[in-house]
Formats: sequence, structure tokens, C-alpha cells
Amino acid sequence: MTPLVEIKDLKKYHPLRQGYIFSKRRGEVRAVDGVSFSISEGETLGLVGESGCGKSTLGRTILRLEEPDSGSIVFRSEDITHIKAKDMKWWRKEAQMVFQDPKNSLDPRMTVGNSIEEALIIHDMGDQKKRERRVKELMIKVGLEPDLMARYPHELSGGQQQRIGIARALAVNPKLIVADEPVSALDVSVQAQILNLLADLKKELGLSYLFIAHNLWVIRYISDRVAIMYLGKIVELADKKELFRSPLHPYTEALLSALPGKKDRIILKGEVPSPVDPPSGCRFHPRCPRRFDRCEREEPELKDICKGHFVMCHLY
Amino acid sequence: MDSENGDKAILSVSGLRTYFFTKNGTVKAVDDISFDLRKGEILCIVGESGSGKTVTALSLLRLIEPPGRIVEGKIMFEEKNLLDIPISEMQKIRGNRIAMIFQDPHSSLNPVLTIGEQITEAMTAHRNLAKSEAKAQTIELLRLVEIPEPERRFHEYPHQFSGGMKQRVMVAMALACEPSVLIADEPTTALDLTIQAQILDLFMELRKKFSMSIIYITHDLGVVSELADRIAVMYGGRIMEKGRRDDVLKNPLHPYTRGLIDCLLSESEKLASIPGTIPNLIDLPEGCIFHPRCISAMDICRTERPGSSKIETEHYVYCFRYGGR
Amino acid sequence: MSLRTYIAKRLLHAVLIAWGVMTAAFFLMRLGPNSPADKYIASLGAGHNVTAVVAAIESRYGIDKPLHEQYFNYIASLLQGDWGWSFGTSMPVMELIKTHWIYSFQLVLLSSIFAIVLGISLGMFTAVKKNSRADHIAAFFSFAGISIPHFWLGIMLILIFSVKFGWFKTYYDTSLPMLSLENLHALTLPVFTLGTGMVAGYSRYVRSAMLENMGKDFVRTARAKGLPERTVIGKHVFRNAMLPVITIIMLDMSGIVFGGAYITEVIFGIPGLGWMSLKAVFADDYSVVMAVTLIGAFVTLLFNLLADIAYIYLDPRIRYE
Amino acid sequence: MRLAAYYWERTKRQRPAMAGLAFIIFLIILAVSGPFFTVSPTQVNFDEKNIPPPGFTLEQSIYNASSGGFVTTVQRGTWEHPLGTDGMGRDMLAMLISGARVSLLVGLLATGIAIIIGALIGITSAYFGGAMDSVLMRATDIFMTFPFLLLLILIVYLFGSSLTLIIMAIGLTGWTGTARLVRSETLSLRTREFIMASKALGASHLRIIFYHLLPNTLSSIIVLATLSIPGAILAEAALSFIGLGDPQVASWGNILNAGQGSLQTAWWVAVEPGMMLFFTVLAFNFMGEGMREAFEPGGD
Repeated sequence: MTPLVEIKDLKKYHPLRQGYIFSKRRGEVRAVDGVSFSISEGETLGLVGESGCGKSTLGRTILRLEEPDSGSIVFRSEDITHIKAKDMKWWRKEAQMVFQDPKNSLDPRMTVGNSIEEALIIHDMGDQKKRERRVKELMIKVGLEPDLMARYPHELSGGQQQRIGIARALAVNPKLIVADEPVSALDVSVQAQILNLLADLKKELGLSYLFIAHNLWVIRYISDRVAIMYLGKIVELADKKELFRSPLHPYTEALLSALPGKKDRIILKGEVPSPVDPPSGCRFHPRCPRRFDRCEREEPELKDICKGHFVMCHLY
Repeated sequence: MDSENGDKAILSVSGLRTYFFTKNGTVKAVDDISFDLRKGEILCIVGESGSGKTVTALSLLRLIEPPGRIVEGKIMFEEKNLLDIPISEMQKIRGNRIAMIFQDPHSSLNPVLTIGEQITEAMTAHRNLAKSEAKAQTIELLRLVEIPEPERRFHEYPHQFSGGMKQRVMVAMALACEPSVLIADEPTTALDLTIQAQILDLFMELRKKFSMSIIYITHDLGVVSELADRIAVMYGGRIMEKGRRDDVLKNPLHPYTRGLIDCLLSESEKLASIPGTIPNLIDLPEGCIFHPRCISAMDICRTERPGSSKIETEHYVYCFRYGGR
Repeated sequence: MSLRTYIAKRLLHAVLIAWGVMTAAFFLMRLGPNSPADKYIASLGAGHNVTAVVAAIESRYGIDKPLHEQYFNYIASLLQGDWGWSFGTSMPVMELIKTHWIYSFQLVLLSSIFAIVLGISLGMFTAVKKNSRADHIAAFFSFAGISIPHFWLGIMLILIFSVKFGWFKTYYDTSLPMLSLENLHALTLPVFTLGTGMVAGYSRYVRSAMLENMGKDFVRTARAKGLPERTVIGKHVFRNAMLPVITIIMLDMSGIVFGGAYITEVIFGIPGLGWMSLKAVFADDYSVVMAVTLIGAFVTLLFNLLADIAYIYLDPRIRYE
Repeated sequence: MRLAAYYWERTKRQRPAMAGLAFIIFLIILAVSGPFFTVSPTQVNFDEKNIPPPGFTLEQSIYNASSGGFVTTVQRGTWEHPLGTDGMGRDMLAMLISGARVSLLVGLLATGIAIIIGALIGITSAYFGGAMDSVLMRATDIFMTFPFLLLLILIVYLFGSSLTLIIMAIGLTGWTGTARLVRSETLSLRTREFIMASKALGASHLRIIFYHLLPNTLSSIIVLATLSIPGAILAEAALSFIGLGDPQVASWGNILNAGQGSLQTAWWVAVEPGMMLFFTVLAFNFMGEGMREAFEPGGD
């Protein structure tokens, strides 16, 4: 498989500023701190991590909704790391985003039809008649009655709102969709519907997903490969079946042990440290049940252990 | 109070209805539910949002605020119906005999009072304690819930604590008077994965130590499978199925319970899902409220509300497929 | 951020704003179509050596100097306490202020106490009794209180209680000793005039702040602990509700109090700063008008600063950031 | 717009707001049509001075030119002057209607100016942030530090007191509240996901400001505008009342000023304009509060 998008050593730091006249940098939140991976055509990469690990920032930076500090993003051999705002339109058509909170991701003062149509207006896709037909098509595609297009977001249920969010993302025929926790705000019985919809659309339209979640059963269902993120870094990346069968990184082991049906839960001590001042050496070492001397001193690298199973740990 | 199978129940709820009288109509948040809590057990109430599980918990302590009101029912606790006693007597039970932990530890603590004061207050409300004595006990409690440096943290404010630590403070507060019943309303939902595991672990330990009876409210079937002795599944303000953990999880009978478990635990290519959405509680469907989403609905489901049918010891289902009359 | 840095930051901000205020006042003065000299000459009438007077006044005000020099002189003399010369009364403006400020101060102080005590009690009461008949009646009266023009209210009070019933004098008597019951009696109508709008406003702020906090999760926690309702409201809700209320009350000092006190003084003839300023307007006493405006701004600034500092002591989230 | 209709439906349910609206419409009709059925508000007639409203009487001494002495007469109110006359014999009704025109003009125009300036400054400040935000907000702080009325008095004193100038002055000094509100609303909207979604679709800054930010702050702006009108009206009335208003026009504040001097004799001259002011301000406040409640999200 050829990579659709390839990310190399991507970094995104958010500066912390103080003072309003002579603002000075007091430090930075290392939200994304050197991340590399690729997503193949038609593949879903699941990205798992706890809140504050930088997974959302990573998603946004790839879409260039935030400016990367260093590293590169290459889409089909086109480097998009530094393209200017005015040359970005084609990239906006190739890559789209589905958001976490469906209610918040729709403009409350616009009908949902207009929200979808906005994509078509921005990219000059057809006259009004054509656009309306396309909006109807899209709504049917995501499993909604086209009559709903005249409604406002607050008149729809959470599941319906999220379907609108998906339709809006599909309007420009993208190849890549970054889905940032698209089901975590929904009820369990509705989550399954949206996940099935996303899986069907992927097959039908040949999409690739970067699927961000903190919930492992969601990831297990939707992903082809899975990346585990901790404090701005990817600590393990492997084929889904491989990862769930034999997790290597102690952090991954602990996360997987929380899945229902697993009897002996691994309980990690302490809390996620601040990304402003991450621990020395391996970032996970203060909480790691299997740490040894070297972990504190030396930062491990993301190594390929066997056939695409990457792990960042001194144990291997 | 004897429960359905003759065991001693510490808390027994029957026919509880809590409605919210809003401008747009009456929300039947809890609509005729009955269950027992036995001594030393963990009862998990499982449901999605809008199922009425939180309102049930609040009703037990009579913490329902207008426009909500407990319309009818009986809550028997220590030989008394909690719905009949005056509010002053209810205040003596709250925090003292029955304590509660809430979902969001960030908003459940008063931001302008120190942690120490908030826990001490829970103690002195019910017991005559000297100030120094209350402080010593509070610090002991903080140590019990594994908060490091309790003497220092006693004087700190909630915003100086992380989410997990705040929830530990809430637990300490609930334990202040060593209650016989603890109600925990989704105590880990607002927390991160690894922190959730820590809090759950704390629960298990405390349960062993204090032999409390716990009502644990959650939407997470994974947690249920670990924690519960018995389970009650709620949907749209009603109980759909209740019984011992293994009976319900391994042999779910109600189509809703089965759907829910399939959603979460299936590993097949296509996720099982329940069609449709959660009903609007103002305009509930006639008959069984689950019938519009039920794959095996019959005619009678559309017109009549099913009663409970006893499948085996302690396993009850509210569905016409199993009698329901 | 430590406590000291926080306070230092607020102080720096206040100094910056004070400088901005002085600069704005300076340019406003220079932008005006009339120079102080023109105004003074207009009031002199004919028969004077106009050129000489103009020259004298312009050098007194320093208007003959280049603009930047005028600006620095102006700021420097303000900082030294030289606030100009009042032609109307032939004395330094600072002296004039020193004799008049106390009348404004007593009016504002008494009205604020009246308004804060009554406003907070009324707000708490209506919040606890939400949607009761008493709450609706209080809501109606606070709307009326907010909407009633206080200068009209003052006149109506005079019409009813002074003209009709003769309980009070129609004018404030300056011969009364400051700390006496008679003085308090004489200030009844003025305080009521100025205080009504404040009571109405404060009671609504307090009510909405109380109601907002009564819906918070920590209040439910407090109830779940078994605390009596009195403690829940009086301790948990009240302390949180007071945070925004104190800020609003402090910030109000500028709008309601200065505008209101100005006009109340005019209606009742209380010789405070407002009364003094209006007299100066009609006497074309330029420096006095300017001085009162600046005092208003500086006092507002001071109250903003006090609000900021009060906040630190009330809200631990700022104290320990 | 279906959304506008929806909010109108919800506002309609607020009874005080509707009463306020009715009063304001009545006032506007009166102000516009007044000149066609009343005498001139400036027409002085000393023979008819201090006539009370019908139903009231007033004893006063009037100099009788033919007998050359003072005669005590009892003045009775007549329907010719339904609200009486003032000390110069001017018809109160005519003056009050003229005052309504002045007040409405001041309220609407000055608020309009203030809202436009405030909204522009607020949105620019929040959307672009950084140094732009710092400078604009410090300027706002400086403006807010001057007590509103004192600043108005200073401006009127320095630049003269025509009605146009007063309106300009109120508008140019009254924008700070709007700027703050619009800024804080824009700041919180800016981080909302639907703005992010528009950016992801490739929307331009202008599109985001005009299609998303502005419509979403509009309801707050409308409410604030409605609640700001009374402030503008009262400011003009206060200026006129202390004698710094436009002497060329009969405004409620002017009449009230004259009324204070004749409290002992002609009480109605002070009562009537104040009453009009009170009801007008009350009407706008009721309307603003009602709209605020109706626009509140999640109200149902």
C-alpha cells in the first residue's frame, strides 16, 4: 500500500505567555513532540490517548488548522507543511475533519442544510440548484431524511447532529478524514450506529481515517492499525490484531487491561505529568511498573520490533 | 423489610415516580421503579443518558429540585419511609446514614472553601466533635483515600487538586460518618482512563474495609462486570431488567439489555447497534417505551406496559416476550 | 503567579490607565474650540485690555508654550497637586476641592451603606423565595427602581415630603454639624434619592448571582452532606455569589454613584463636588470642571483597583494561581 | 427567517416585554403625529399660565391690567389644555410630545452609534487578538474610567450643547460596554468547534466574521442595545435637567428643570415629564429583559 499521508517528526508547542504589554514566553506546552507515522490509502489509523496527551492537537496540526513548529506533512508526495493560506484550498478539499461534540460543531444560527452547503459555496461547487441536490444526496448518504435540512441543530438529536457533521465533511469529496473523538459525546446505543456509518462510508468512498479516541472498544472496532500516544509522543504503533493480542509497552498493557472481560487490571500509580515540563528520559518512567535505571536517564526511540510493530521502550 | 426473595434489604424502593413539571410538559424521569439493596452488596444501576438513573439516586436522598418532584412511591430505610419523614429528619440521614458521590468532582466541590473544611463540615453536621478532633479524623480520612501529605492538603482549595484527587476527596467526604449506604453516581466518568482504574480500585478496597452497601450508577458495562453483585438496567425512566450480575450479563433477556451488551462486547465485523434514538421523556411512546426501537416488538407492546416476570431467582424482566403480565 | 506579582500587575495597570486618563483629558481640553482665555474674556464683558488679559491667562495656563511642553507641564503639575486656579472663586482648585469633597463623601457613603445592606438582603430573600408572590412584587419594584430617573424621584420626594408635609427642608442646610442627627435627618431624602436605584440594581445582581450558584453541583453536595438549609445558603451559596457582586458594586461607583451624586447634590443644593462643578460650568470656571472630571476618573480607578484586590482575598483560585 | 420567527414567538410570551413594546409603539406614533394636532410647544401665552389639568384647581394672584391690582383667581383645568400649561402658558401636552421626539431621537441614534462602534471594536479586538487586542482594550479601559455623566458634562461644556452634539457625545462615549460584551462573546465563540469546522472547510476570515461570529453575537447585541436606550435617554434628560441641554428644543429634562422651580405652585409641570421619562425607560427595560430571557439558549 502506498502512503496517502506521511508525517515525519512533527512538533507543535503551544507557548505560555504572561503579561500583556511585554509578554514573555514562560515555557511551552509540548502538545506534539516529535511524531512520525503514515496512513495508507483506505486505511484507518486509530490514535488512542488520555486527555492532554496531544492527540487532538496532532489531528489539527495535520490538517494545518494549527501551524506545525517543525517536521513535515506530506500528502501524496506533495509537501503541505508550509503551504500558504491562499494556496490551501485544494488541501481543504482533500482532508476534512469530524468533531467531538456534534452540538458544538454546528453553527446554532444556521440550518443544518446551510451548514453542509457552506462547504460547497466556499469551494464554488455548482449553482444553487446543484448545491441543493448535492446536500440532499449527502443527507441520504449519512442516513438522514433530506427534509431535515431546514432544521436548526438544536432540533436534532446528538446522533443526527453528528451525521450532519459527517455529511459536511464529505461534501468536498475528501480522501482523508480526521475524526476527533466523533462518538465519545454520544450514547452507547447511538455510538454503534455512527461507527457503523463511518465504516460503511469508508468502504463505499475509499476514505482513510485518522480516528482519535480514548475509548479502546471504539478503536478496536474501527481501526486497521493503532497508535498509542502518551505526553506528546507515540509510544506504540502496530496492527490492530497484533496490538490487542500482544501489547508491548507497559502503558499499552495497562490501558488494555481495563477492557471488559480482562480480570487483572493493571493500576498505574500517579497522574499524567504536565506536558510543560515532561519527565526526563522515558516520559512514562515515573508511572511505569517495569522501569529500570536507564529509563530515567535515556529517552527511548520508536523501534520496529517485528513487521511494523513499533514500540518506544527500553525493554525491547 | 423483606425483599423479593426473602433476604434482608437495607434499602427498599417500591413504585418510585419522580416527575419534572416543565413548561413544555411533564418529564417522567423516573416512572414506577422498584428495587432492593441488600447489606454489603454492590447494586449497579446501568443506563444511558436520560434513562433516569441519576434522578433515581437523587430521589433516594430527596435531593430533587423544582420543577422536579417525587410523585409517589416508598423508600424504606431503617424501618422508615424516607418519603414520609420531615425534611429535618431527612437531613440527619443525608451524609450520615446514606452518603453520595457525584459524577463531576470538579463542580461538586465548593471552590472557595478548603478541602479540610468541606470534609470536616460533613462530620460536624452529624456528630458533636471538637475542632481538633474533627481535623484529626479528616486527615485520617484523607490518608485512607490515599491522598499524599494529608496535613498540608487539608488547608488547600479544590483547584489545587487534580481530577482524580478531587474524586478521592469526595469519597473521603462521603465516608466521613461511616454511612451504611453509599450512592455513587458515575464517579469515574469524568476521569481519565488510568485514573478511572485507580478510583475503581479504591472503591473495591473501601468496600472490603467498611462493608458498606453501595448503589453504583454507571453507563459503563465494563465497570459493571467487575464491580456488581446485582444489576438493574434502566431505560427511559423504567427498569427493563434486574438480577444477579452473571444472570444479566451472560444471559440477557430484555431486547434492550441484549442490544446494549452486543454494542459493547461484540467483536464481529459489523457492530450490533440499536436502531433509533433515546425517546423524548416528555412524549413517551405508549406501552413498552422500548417498542419503537425493539426488533422483536409485538402488538401488545405498543399498547400496554409490561410488568415484571420472574425468570429465575432474582432475575426479573419487564417484557411481554417473557410474560410481563 | 504569586500574590505579589498579581498585585504589582494590577498596580501597573492602574498607573497606565491613570496616565491614559490624564492624557485624554489634556487632549480633550486642547481640542475644545474655546481656549480658557476666550471663556474668561466672554465673562468679563467690554472695557478691558483684551490682549493683555489673554496674554496673562495664556501664560497662566501655559498655552503660549509648544504643545509637548504644555503636556509635560500639565502632567507634572497634576502630580504635584497643582490642579489649576479657579477664576470664579479666586482660589486654587485644590483648596476648593478640600472644602467641598466631604459633602459628596458623606452622601455617597450613606447611600452606599443603605443600598448595600438593603440590596443584599433583598436579593438573598428573593433568591430563596424564588417565584413566590414576594419575589414577583420585589421584581416589580426593583424594575421600577432601576427605571425611575433619580432626579425626578428627588423632585417628587421634595414635592411630597417637603412641600406637602413639610417634614424636611427643600434645601440642604450647610450650617448643620457634620456628625449630628439633624444632619442625618437633612440627608434622608438625598440618600433615598441616590440609593433607590442602587438598591434596585444590587438586589437584582445579588438575586441572579445567588440563583446561579444555587444550581451548582457543590450546593447539591452540601445538601447531600446533611447540612441544614441555612448553612447551605448562608455559607456555600452566599460566599460564591458575593464574588461577582462585589466586583459589580465596586465598578458601579463610576456610573450610578458619580452621575447620581452629581445630580442629587444639584437637586438638594448639597455643596459637594458635583454642585461645585455645575456652578463652575455656569461660571465658565474651566479648571474646576476639569478637576472634578479627573477626580471622578481617579476615584473610579481606585475602586477598580480595590475590587481587584478584594477579589484576591475572596477567591482562592486567584490567590494561589 | 425561521429563527427570527422562533425568537419572536418566545418574546411574545413575555407579557411585560409586550406591554413595553406597545408603549414604545404608542410613543413613536405620538411623536411622529404630534405636530399635526397640537399647538406649537414653544407658543408662550402669559394669560394662560399655570393652568392645571382638568379636574384640578389652582389659586393664584394675577395682575389685572384694567383694575391695576392683584386679584386672586381660581384657575380651573380645561380640556383645551388636557395636561395643563406651564409658568409661561405653554401647552404641556405639546411640550411632552416634543419631548418624546427628542428622547426617542436621542435614545435610538445615540445607541445606534454606540453599538456600531462597540461591536466593531469588540469583534476586531477578539478575532485578531495580540497587540491589536491590547491597544483597543486599554483604550476601552481608559474610556470606562471616566464616569459617564461627568464626561458628557465636560464635552458639552467644551463643545457646546446642540442636540446633535449631545447625541454624538452620548454615542461616542457609550460604546465601551458593547465592546467588552462583543469581545468576550467572540472570544468564547472563536474556540467553538463550528468555527474550527469552517476553517477546516477553507472559509476566509471575512466569511467567518460575517457568517458565523456576527450572527451568533447578534442576539446579545440586540438585547444590549435595547437595554442601553434608557441610559442614553436618561443621560440627555439629566443634562437638560441641570441646564446643560439644548435650549432650543423642549425636552423632558428641560421641562422638569423648569418644574422644579415651580413646585410650590404648579406641581404638574414637574410630575408629567418625569412620568413620561419613567414609563419610557421602564418600557425599554421590560422589553430588553424580556428579550434577554427569550433569547437565552436552552430556555425550553
